[in-house]
Amino acid sequence: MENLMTLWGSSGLAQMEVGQGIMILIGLLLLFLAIRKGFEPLLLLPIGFGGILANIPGAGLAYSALENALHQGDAVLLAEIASYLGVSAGSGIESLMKAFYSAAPTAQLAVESVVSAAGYSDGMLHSFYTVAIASGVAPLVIFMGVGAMTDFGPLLANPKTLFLGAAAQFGIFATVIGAVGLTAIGWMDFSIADAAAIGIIGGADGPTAIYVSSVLAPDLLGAIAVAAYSYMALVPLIQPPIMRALTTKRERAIEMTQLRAVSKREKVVFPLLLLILVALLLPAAAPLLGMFCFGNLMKECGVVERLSDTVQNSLINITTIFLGLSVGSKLVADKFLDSSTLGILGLGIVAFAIGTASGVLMAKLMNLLSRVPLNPLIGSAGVSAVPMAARVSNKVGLEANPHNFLLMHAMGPNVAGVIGSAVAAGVMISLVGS
Amino acid sequence: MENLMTLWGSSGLAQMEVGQGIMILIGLLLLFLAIRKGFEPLLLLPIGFGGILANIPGAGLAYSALENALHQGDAVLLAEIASYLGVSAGSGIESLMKAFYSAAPTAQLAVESVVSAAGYSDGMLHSFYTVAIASGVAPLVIFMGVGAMTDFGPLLANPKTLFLGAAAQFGIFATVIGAVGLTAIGWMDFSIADAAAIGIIGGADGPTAIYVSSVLAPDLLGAIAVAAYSYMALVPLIQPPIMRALTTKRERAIEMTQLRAVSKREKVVFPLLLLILVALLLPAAAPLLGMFCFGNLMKECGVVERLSDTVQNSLINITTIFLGLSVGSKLVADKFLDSSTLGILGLGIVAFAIGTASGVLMAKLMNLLSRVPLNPLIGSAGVSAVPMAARVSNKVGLEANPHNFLLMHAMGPNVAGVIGSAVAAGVMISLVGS
Amino acid sequence: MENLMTLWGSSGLAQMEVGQGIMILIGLLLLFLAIRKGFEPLLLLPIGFGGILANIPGAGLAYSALENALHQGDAVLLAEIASYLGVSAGSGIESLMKAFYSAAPTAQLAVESVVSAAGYSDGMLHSFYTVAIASGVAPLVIFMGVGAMTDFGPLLANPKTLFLGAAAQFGIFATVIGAVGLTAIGWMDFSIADAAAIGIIGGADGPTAIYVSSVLAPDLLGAIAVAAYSYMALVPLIQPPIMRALTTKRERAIEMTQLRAVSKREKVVFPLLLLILVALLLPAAAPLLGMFCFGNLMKECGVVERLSDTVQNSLINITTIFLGLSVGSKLVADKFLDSSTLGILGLGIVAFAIGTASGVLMAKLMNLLSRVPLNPLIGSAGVSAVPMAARVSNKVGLEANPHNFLLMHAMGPNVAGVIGSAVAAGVMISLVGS
Amino acid sequence: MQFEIIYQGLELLVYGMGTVVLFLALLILTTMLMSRVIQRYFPEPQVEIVAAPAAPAQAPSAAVIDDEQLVAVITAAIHQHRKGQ
Amino acid sequence: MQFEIIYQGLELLVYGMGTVVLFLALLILTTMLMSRVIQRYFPEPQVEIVAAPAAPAQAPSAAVIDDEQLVAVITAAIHQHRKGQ
Amino acid sequence: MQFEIIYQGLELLVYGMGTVVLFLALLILTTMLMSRVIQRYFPEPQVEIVAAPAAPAQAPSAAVIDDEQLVAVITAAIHQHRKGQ
Ligand code: NA
Ligand code: NA
Ligand code: NA
Repeated sequence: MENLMTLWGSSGLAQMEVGQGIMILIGLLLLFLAIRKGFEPLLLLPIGFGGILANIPGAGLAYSALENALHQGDAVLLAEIASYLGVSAGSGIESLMKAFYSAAPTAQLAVESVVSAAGYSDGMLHSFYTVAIASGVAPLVIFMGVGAMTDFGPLLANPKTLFLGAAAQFGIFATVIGAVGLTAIGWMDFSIADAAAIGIIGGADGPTAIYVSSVLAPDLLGAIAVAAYSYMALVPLIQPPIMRALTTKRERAIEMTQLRAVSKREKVVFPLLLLILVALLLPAAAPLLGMFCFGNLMKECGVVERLSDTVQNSLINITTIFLGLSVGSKLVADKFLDSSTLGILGLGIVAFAIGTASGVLMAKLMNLLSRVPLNPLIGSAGVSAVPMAARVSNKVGLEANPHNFLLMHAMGPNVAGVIGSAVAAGVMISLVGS
Repeated sequence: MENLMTLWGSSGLAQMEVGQGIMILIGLLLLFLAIRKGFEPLLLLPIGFGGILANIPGAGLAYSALENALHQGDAVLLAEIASYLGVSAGSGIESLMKAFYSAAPTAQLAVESVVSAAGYSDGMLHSFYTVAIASGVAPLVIFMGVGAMTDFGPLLANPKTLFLGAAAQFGIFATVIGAVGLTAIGWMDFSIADAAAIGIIGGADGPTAIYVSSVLAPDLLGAIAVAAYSYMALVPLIQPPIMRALTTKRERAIEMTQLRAVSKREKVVFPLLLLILVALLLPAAAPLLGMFCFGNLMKECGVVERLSDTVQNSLINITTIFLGLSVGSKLVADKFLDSSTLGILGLGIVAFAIGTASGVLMAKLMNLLSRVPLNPLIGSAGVSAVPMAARVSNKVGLEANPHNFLLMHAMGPNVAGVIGSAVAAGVMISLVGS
Repeated sequence: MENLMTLWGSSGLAQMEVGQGIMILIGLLLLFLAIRKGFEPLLLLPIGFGGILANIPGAGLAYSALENALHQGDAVLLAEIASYLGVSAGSGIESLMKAFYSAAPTAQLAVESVVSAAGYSDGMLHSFYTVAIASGVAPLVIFMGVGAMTDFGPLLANPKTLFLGAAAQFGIFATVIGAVGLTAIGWMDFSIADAAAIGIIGGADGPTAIYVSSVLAPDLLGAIAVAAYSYMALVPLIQPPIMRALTTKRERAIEMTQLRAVSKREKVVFPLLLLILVALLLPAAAPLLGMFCFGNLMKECGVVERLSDTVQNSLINITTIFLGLSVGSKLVADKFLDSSTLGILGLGIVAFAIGTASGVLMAKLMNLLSRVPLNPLIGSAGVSAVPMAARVSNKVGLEANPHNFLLMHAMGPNVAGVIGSAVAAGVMISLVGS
Repeated sequence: MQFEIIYQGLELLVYGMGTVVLFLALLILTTMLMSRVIQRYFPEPQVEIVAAPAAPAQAPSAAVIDDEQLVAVITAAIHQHRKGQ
Repeated sequence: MQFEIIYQGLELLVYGMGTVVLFLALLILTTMLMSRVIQRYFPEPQVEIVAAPAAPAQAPSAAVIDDEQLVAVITAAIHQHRKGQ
Repeated sequence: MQFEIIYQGLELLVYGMGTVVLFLALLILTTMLMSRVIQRYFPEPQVEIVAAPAAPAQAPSAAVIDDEQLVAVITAAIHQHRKGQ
């Protein structure tokens, strides 16, 4: 009979909280968007699934051993833990966790020992998060893979498009202002580090957003990653109205001159050039851009094809799976269901819109200053979201002029946007971090 | 001259103990079975090889740094360690290890520091075990791969066969009774947790057995894994006599109606349905079945084929190698050569036999209650051991009726058995664990 | 304004030291050699790139959290750290690090806690090094992959060529004498462990060299790995003059009898035979040779092809990337730019030359004692550097006699050299290690 | 003490086996319901026949053996057998 | 307190955006210089036309979608269009 | 102190080189014994010729270079050479 109570008491239904139910539905929604709507399925499928797993009542998959002990332990255990931390056992999980983080290392050790002796261990997703994201390694490996899949040819043929990639990052910083503004008027409560991490959504680059928020605002990582990937998938809906509003039909019909041939040698030297510039000027961006350049060099140098193949296939796939599940662990109800999440979602779409507009306007400005004609539609590709944004430029261009093929021209600002947001990430980490 | 003694003293021959010699022979036997007899070679080859490595005298590959220090350290070192642990240095390795595990965390830290300063480090296989199995990650990743290789079509076409998968798990619980019975009459000395871990051999599912014993009975893991995989390989020998004994020729000749068509959509929804049921009712089974459903969803959803491919190939292969070597680390002589191992091997085969019988008898019972004819031979496939057990059903069926193709009909209970034993694993962990 | 100073102060140019600039140039040189000259690009490309990353001023990618705190922390932080370690804050980074390593474990814990609270964390390359090399796992996995790519057929057809592989290891031990000699006359300051690690360069086997130096001389690992791989790439330049000088034209023209057929069964049994010998005689070589034999058994047994494929492809490629970057972390200026590096480079090439000569001379000696003719050119292949050295034997042989195809004959001593240097590594670790 | 552990074992048997059966029974019910809903309200234009050409679940016990040939042979045999009737 | 954080945000905007633009401007300059040096002093015999047959940068956002077909269609269209002129 | 380390080095030379030679000598003996036992008592029906068509051990130093072409050329050359005799 006692066992029956144990079983029922340990069942999900008996322990389910409203928030967990909502989060499971949100996880199912993400799966639906990924599978049926094709929203960045490589990331949103694992994230959504991880989100469901994280919210299984009583399973504690997203919690550390200590959190599991605090959630499920009996009064005796809680009292023992609280005594090591020098606080009262009844002060709530959150304040016990805070006391733990600020406790002396020997007290932490004692608590961990007690928790482990009581049979509590880290949840599966918590372990994945620790290894993949808290260490910073998974976003870096993804960035290496992205580097190995990137062709800088179009950028090298027309380097001025780097300015478009720069301009589109304005969305990032404008969003930072938005986030601190919401805080100043009291609607939200973001720190400057939170604001910086939220802004990076406007970089339209998943791994960069995850990397920056793992450093600056781990608690917001779930919402930021979901926003970043969702909006990247929504680029074909978000961008065209803005692009049309800011350009005349005539501008959209501008045909661009064919790109010049780019030699293999330039492609090999470019990642090294970028690396040296990063090394000299912006060390804080070195992990992200270093791995990116390394991946690209492996691809272009032609002598390590077996490494390049593995980086583009099994390594990036394995990393993507665990990255996605780890992000899902941050969709646990008591961290995600917070007014700040709504703020993040709202600010994120503003960031995308401003980035798109800035890119288009910069292209128009460059047209004023230079004789070489530039179709302003390729400016919107500067937000990155490779290769979706470049395709959107191409599609909107074709509407205005059926002979106008902008795809390759838009790939330049598109990959420039990746560099641009990694640079922005470096600046933020170096100015705001710690 | 001193060097010569060092070299000879450090050679294997000088340090070899009888148990190690026996275990090396057992390792060679496992390799022989894997290579020449085709006994589950993907697992038994790494396990056997790991078992040989673990028993190389003086190499200490399966020991932690502390165990290596206790085995090979001089009297001064042992005295220092013992003083930190507050016991006498002469009390033997086993009691020193016990004292270590129950020592205060600062004392543990001090001992580890002393051991490391003396130049001892974790053996290679011990590190593999810690990363792959003690963390729980390797069996879960394997289960994700298994999910990505499983087709639930036959099960969806005839869901009632899930009852066969349920019935066959009776072997698990009957074996638990056997194990506690042997303890009660004093032949063995199993705890209830040990008994539960042994019972799971009857689940005929390698990763489940390893996962459960890593949680409930790590010391028995080697014997349990070897038994589980060996008996899975022996299914074509173990099952047919039982199947024939419990059925008439007429029953074995029953032809089953062709399975209905199953839509893609049902296959996509099924893993989510299973996940939700697990979340609501049995959180303790969430890690195993969650990863299983995740793998299956990746396979069926059709939008993340590159992830699904990697999960079914490089990821599961890499994990299998390290899982096997890690299991091998538990074949170290002083843990494996124990009367309990004989008990485990004996109980394991009983578990298989009872599971097989239960499945067949349940099929006969269902035939009494329903008009749709069911060939009782597919009941034995409910133990899992996919796809071996389903093939055995097919083969025995063909003997009785050369027009009787049971393979696809048996795949339903076969994959149901995987779910069934994962559920049983969850119940056991939640009732017995910690 | 303050921010501007922060940004400029955190830029690379402001923090660049001469040594870092030199090391970045050396990194670029390694990339040039790898890409344009084809010098072992699979390793030298990641090593060179890692070397550049390690020397980015201010990024601290190759430093631990504590080292980063000591390099970049303010006076208050340094004073706090120093007080825990019981030394004066002004005593310099190196002596603070030494104090840390010899401090009590609780003091270490306290320092780590302070450093982490101040926002410092392990650099990316430092983390890679810890996981991949300090744990010993990456060289072992590479060795498993090498085993899975090795064909022992030629060796089995003519086992006496194992003597050539033994003789060529004389280069290793002669170099040890050279290193201790340079120390004795005061030109260098190597310990006996350093000397052993330097000698292993003569083994002409990258993973063995990295494994041994990670155990015996981690500080010299960068220089040793660079020397080992560079000289392996230079084998076609280093060996031929020595081979020609030690042989007559007539000897070089000797044609060898065709190799006998080797059965599958012999190939399966050989790795087990080698494993048993290692287990009985040289446990210290068990990790390296154990993984090597495991890889080879997976390849030859024929029943685990999917594992063998993964070991030879994605697993070895992934490991190679992180191994290379990790080695690069040891090219950080304050560790690499040292007179000892020049000594290591000089001794390394001597080791290769002596090994080559020993192999050739041993072949001539064997010709004196046996009737079966042996072309002394295959002796040089005994240094390993598979398959480069065997090809050099073939090429020099063809010069002397255009009908003389030595490639397959040279593969025997070539793979024997791999076994030989792994044995030498085992002896050194067991005699010199701690 | 000896009876204690037997009692624990029996408890495990009852609750464990009970949970397994209940859980799988619930899974049967919900699966049938799910299939019916999908077949009625979300039918797919193209369906696939499970019985014959679908490859069986491969290797959940990590023993990956190619069943496709076997299935092909069986399928061919079934077809011939039916034709003959 | 409220103005403090707005001030911090503005600082981040100025220094951040400034660094991004400066860094990319420097990258443009050095890239153009590099290309010119290579084209003049280290020319390659065989070159590849970027505009048409080169496959675009695939999937930096980890969304790997096959663009080759699209490129082929576009290339064909361009050729036809030019022929028509 | 200076002689101490030289002495240690010499010791390492003697014991190290000695072990390498002894170990490989033992390996030769046991390998020959093993081959003889297998050839006599467990012969295989089909054997493979090592000298010519077998691909050489590839890339133990992680430098994977395709030797097959080279082997093909050599094999062809040997055949021609033999024909010519
Ligand atoms: Na961007
Ligand atoms: Na089962
Ligand atoms: Na060697």
